[in-house]
Amino acid sequence: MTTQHQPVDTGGGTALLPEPSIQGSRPGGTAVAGRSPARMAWRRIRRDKVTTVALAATLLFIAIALLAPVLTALTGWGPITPDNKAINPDTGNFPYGSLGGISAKHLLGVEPGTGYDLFARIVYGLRTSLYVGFASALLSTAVGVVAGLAAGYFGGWVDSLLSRIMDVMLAFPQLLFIIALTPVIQNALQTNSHGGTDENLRLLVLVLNIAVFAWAYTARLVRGQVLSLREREFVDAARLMSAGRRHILFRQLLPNLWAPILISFALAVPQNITTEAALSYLGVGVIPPNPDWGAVLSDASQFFLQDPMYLFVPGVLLFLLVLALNLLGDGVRDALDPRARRG
Amino acid sequence: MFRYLIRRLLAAAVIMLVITTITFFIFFALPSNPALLACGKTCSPSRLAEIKHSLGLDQSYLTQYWEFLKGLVVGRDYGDQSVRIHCGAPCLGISFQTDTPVLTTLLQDFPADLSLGLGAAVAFLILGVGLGTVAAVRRGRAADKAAVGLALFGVSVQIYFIGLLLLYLFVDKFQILPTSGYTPFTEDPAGWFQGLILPWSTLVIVYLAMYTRLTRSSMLEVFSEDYMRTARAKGLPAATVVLKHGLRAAITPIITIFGMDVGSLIGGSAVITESVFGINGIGKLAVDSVQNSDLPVILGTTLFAATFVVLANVVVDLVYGLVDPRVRLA
Amino acid sequence: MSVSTSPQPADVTPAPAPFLDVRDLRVHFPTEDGLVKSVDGVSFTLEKGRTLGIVGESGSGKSVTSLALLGLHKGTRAQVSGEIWLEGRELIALPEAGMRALRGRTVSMIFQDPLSALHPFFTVGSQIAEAYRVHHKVSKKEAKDRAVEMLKRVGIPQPERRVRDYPHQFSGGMRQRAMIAMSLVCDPALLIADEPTTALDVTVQAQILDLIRDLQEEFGSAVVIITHDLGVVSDIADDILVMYGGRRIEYGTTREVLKQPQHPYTWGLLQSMPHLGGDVGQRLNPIPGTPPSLINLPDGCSFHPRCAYKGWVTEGRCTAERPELRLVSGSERHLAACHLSDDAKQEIRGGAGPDDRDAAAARTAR
Amino acid sequence: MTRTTRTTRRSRTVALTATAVVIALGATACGGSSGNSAGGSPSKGGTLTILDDADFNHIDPQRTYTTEGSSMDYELVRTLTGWDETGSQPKLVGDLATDTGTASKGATVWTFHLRHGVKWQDGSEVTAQDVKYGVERAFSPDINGGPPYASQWLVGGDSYKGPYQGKQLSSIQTPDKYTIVFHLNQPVADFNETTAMTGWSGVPKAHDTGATYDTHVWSDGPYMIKSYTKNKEMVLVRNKNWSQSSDPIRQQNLNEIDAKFGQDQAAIDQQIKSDGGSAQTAITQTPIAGSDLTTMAGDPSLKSRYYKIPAPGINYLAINLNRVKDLKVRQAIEYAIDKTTVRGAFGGSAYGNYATTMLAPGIDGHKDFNLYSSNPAGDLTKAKALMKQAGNPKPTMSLAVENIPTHEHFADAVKTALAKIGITVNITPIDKNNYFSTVDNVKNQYDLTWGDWIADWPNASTVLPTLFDGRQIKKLPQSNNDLAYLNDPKVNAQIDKIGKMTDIKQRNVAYGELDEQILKDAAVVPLMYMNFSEVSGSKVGGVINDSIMAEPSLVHAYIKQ
Repeated sequence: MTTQHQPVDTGGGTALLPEPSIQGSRPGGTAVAGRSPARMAWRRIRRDKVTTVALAATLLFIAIALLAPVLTALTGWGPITPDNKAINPDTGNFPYGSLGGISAKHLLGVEPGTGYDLFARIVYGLRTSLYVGFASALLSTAVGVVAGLAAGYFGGWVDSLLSRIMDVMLAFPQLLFIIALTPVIQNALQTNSHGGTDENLRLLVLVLNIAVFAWAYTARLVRGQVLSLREREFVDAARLMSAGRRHILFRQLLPNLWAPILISFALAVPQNITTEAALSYLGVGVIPPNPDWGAVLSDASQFFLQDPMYLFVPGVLLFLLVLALNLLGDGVRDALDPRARRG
Repeated sequence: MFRYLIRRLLAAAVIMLVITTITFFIFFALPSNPALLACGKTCSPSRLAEIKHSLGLDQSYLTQYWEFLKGLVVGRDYGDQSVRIHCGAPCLGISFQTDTPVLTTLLQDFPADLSLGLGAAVAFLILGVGLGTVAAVRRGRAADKAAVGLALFGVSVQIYFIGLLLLYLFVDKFQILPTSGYTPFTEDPAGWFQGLILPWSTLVIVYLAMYTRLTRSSMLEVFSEDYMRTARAKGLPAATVVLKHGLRAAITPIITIFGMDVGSLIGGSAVITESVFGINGIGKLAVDSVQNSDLPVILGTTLFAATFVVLANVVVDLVYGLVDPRVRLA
Repeated sequence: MSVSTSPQPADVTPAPAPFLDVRDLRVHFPTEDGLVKSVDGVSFTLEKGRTLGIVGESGSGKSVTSLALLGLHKGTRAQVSGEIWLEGRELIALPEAGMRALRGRTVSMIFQDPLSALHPFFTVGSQIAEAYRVHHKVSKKEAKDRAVEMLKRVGIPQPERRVRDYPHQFSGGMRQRAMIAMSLVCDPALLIADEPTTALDVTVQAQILDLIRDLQEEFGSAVVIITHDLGVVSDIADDILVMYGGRRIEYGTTREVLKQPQHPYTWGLLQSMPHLGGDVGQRLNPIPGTPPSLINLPDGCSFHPRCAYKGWVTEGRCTAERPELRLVSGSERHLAACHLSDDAKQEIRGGAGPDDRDAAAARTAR
Repeated sequence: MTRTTRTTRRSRTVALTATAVVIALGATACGGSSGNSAGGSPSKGGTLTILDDADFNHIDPQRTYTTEGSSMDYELVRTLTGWDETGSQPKLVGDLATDTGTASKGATVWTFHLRHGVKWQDGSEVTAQDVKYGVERAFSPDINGGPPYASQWLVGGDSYKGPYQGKQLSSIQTPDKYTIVFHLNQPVADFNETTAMTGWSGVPKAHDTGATYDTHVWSDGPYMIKSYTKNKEMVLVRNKNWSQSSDPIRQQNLNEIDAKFGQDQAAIDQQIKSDGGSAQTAITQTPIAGSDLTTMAGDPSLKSRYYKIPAPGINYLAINLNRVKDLKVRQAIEYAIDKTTVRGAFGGSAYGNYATTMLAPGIDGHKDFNLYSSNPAGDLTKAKALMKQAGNPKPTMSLAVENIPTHEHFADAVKTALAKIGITVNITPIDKNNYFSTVDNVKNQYDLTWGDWIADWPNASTVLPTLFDGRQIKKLPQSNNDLAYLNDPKVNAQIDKIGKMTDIKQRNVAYGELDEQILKDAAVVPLMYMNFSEVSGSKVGGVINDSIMAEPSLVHAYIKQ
């Protein structure tokens, strides 16, 4: 999505008049004095039930990911410890028992073929998803903010060049390029000589690759915001006081940009998790035996007639994770940018 | 208008050149050796060198790039050993795998993407805009909550999960539909339709979500505009206010995104859908060619897709000029 | 201060029902931060052929009042109560369908910013024609002819050609003329003009006001003009209603209000406006401070935080007790809501120049 | 044999078979093949649909090197010799040639006489010159991808660059229209089995389209190309100039063969399994794998149209002798590997039998022996004892596999098994399409490398010398097939010695012993003798289990009316 819509609340009556006698602009006619925007935003988030639940769910997912070693220690099965007794070698290592081998030992059953404990795969796979999602969102937001600041503030040829690059980035058929680029970046970064693909390096490659195609959105957003901010008085004031560019950029502009930055970060995380899982699904993402939900789903798609649980468990969980993050992102946007309220 | 078009097309051409250059050099850095793959088992170094030469891979990247650009404009001939293969302009190269001009292959796959992309686009535009309008009008009520919920579902669900689920339900479990896939319309219209129902539905579920959200927020923004109040103040019925005055304005930003989406969809960006439903489109061709290190095809598919996106940009701008009288194309 | 305790002004209801009679109108918006009382107990009357000016700063509730007259709060979250009687019909209880039939035909409105109030994607002509066709069974052609005629009436040159133009192709003044043409296309009995000149150049402002006055004479409509500028209404209005914080603070004939303003806020409005005949060097005196929050109006007189004269009143009265809207002594229908005694007003206004006022302010304010 | 990797499924390639070997099908083999012999006389007419997930890499006969492509080619082109598989064992017969050829000068000169009256699709006669031209094509760098035998064995083949610049190869002589003589640079006793590969067929010079011949193959077989859109569809129709009387192998029962490519293999399997509509007359050439194999192999309703074809191939794990130098450790690995979990990863019992030798039963030279654990699940006690003798090292080893689920599961099984004897395994998954070009490059050496190998024809001569002649490592640094890096002078000498033998029986015995020697070195862990499983719709008849190509042979296929 390229446009950030900011519908104005329809309830507040007619447009405000410019009041020559009154200094500054009055926020919405209902300003509550003495509250910082951050605290107000936090108050809005807390008051929004859906967002609160989404936040709780996100924190739960993060906690599960962080506690993965503890949780798997409790069940006794790690993510790459096969249980050969749970699978039947005569049926192509298909799990014994019903529902994909769900038992007291294997809470979510086992993976056909390997006999890996699906629960352990899931909790460790969650780490992968969150790591790639958050790291790439951080990276793309950082790059996007710097590029957007530069383009918006300096204008001129810097803006032209950066905007053109953004256009090109956004014009690329992204998924196709990420698919094609993954082996290229991997190869460029790979230092070991054995010619194989390093599964941990691949995570970094995915983070880089996803960020490469995501920063332009943030940059565009920040650029627009800077363009409107730089016409405002306080920037002029700083300029008149002959403040350095760096000062103006990072001390004057950046603090006023945290809302759009946070919003684009919050919305980038679920998007990037989706991209990562899609890449793994297509077989160009995370390399097994590193656990990953997209890869599990890809594997499971081959068994979905015989062992639907194998598909459903990670499929539904991935849905819930992305849903929670999306709802949280929406909530953050609504809280920081009340004009874009859902209603 | 005409001059504007020329200027836009020139700008598009520049962007395409940049994309071409980047793609060319990125993909020739691919960690693979197409000559070795073509050589087959038990390949002696001298034979390998010959094949490299035959594929033109022994030249410097710059020379290869120049040849490629030249081929785009004037076409080129391949093979100095056996019978020469002519690749007419715009020549995107010859597949290492099949020895056919890449463009020929792309054009063969294109109808599948066209059917998949356009069919889905029509459906998700109509449904998304409809649903988004209803949601905006019934803001905060049950219908709105349902639409917002549906949109969130579509945004959050994984396209392959939905695809597999649909396959499981409609093909395997209840056997309502035959296996999905692409049959040319000219061959078997019924089969074309049946084979595409599930892929369309999958794309619609995902895109519908975006369009519902977009329409809803665009609509809400328009609702707050003064001219909407004017329309009501004139005594127009609510339906006219919403559907004529509201939608007319709200649809404009959606056109931009719709144009880009259609461009990238028919350019082959529905990779996952194609892969889940076994549709031989450009997206699947791209994935396969990456796996086969078929550089000319990788290059060709990405350029083909990018061309559609860039052209869609131009078309969107032109349409914008027609839709919004304030925009003057000069 | 709950709604129910707000004092009711002792309005005199005339024997024959007036053309427009607004009684205790309240428009409240529930928001996350609390109930916004945009309009809180406003009453006024208006006869045909007469003009009422509603004056106040932004946020004083004047525009919300005008939207209530058109019934445009129906179907929104706004809670509207009170009564609006128009030609013997009560509008607040009227269902949307009935209200719709009145809009544009009986009651019509001119909006503040004609650029944003006209739809950017439709031609001016079609927008005017549309307003006509809603209420009249005519062909497109007839409606278009009517649009041309109206454009001509509001003084747009070459109306046959301009009818096909889009709003952005019009100049600001022409746009407002077009807007007026649209609002008058059905010969409405009541015309509401919400800041009709604010967005326009000063030279154009006068033309538009003249136009409204001429057309009013021609059509015999009742007109409500909403403005923050007393200068605008001084020429055109018969009555003036001054609003502050969603309530009436002064209401009377134009002559009374302008000649004998009774409320410090009105004084402030007058003083912040340049006088044509005044001394060129004279300073304009803006009212200090900002309009109040409509969620938590100040206790007592809602103007007291900005009032320079609360020192003239018994200690604490202005901050504790809300002044009632009282009939000004010696006047038939001039109403004002201020604790200041007539003597005090006399003293403040009589001879007391701005310098003295400043001194008084210094004495009392902090 | 070569292994070409296919999209998502198992790799596989060409195979030819052995004359006389008893194919030990045993209890697990033997699906309900509906061979011609079983089902009465074939009916004529109808269209057979072939559903493959991907198009053939090549069907240009000189470039074909996959089982699917070769099998398809046999409907289009006739080779000098061929295999009659209607009997209980495959039998080498003359195809274009009247017989299986004559060897002279210690099997360095081979002469074939062509049948008279074999016609091209345009009615002109197939001549010895056409065959010579066809074989010569393979030398051109444009006609790449095919097997190496012609350039390896024909005198002057190392410097010949193909016929396109007007040069001919003088070691192929055509004394008359119907005689062709090959001069070889070494004795090749089984050369007439080599000539059953598709490359040893004719191409009429006038119809050679060079690199695009794949879609323009000129037919002298029962069917010819009507249309061929790469990666989409190939339609074959009857070749009116083909005559049954000149062809001892093929029949012409069908009106049309329609090969469609690009559907997901699982979808194809599902379609044919459900046997509705057009799927009734369809067959797939890509082997069923993974979960589908598991369920379909055991489905009684599929019994009559399920083809389980024992392939002359081996699935193995190579231990790099350069890196794992201690014999005791290698032997410990031989004992420690649990072949039951390994086989499970590849699809269970339907996938194949546990292997103890590199030569599969069915390959000339196969000798039945087992040097290590008699229990396929391994012998941990023995393995631990060997590790103890080696001084209980705790080595870390890299393991190269393809990055597909099957392989990852296999790698896990190896990792688990070796962890029990103190070996830590680092799994290195490699992009499946680049797998062999990566592991075959001597720059990339792993401690353990997965491999599979299908004999080009069922003779040990296409297995052991290719996989274990250590002198090839230097010669082919980018396509080294000796994944174990075995360079044992004893083995090399034995290979040379056997190569010169002209007595087939003597040769076979010697190959069997060589196999045993290699396993004594513990250079490889043989895992499974592979089967390939395919299904067809219920109306497809006449399918022969082609144990040479490891494909369902369609030469007698018909549609049941």
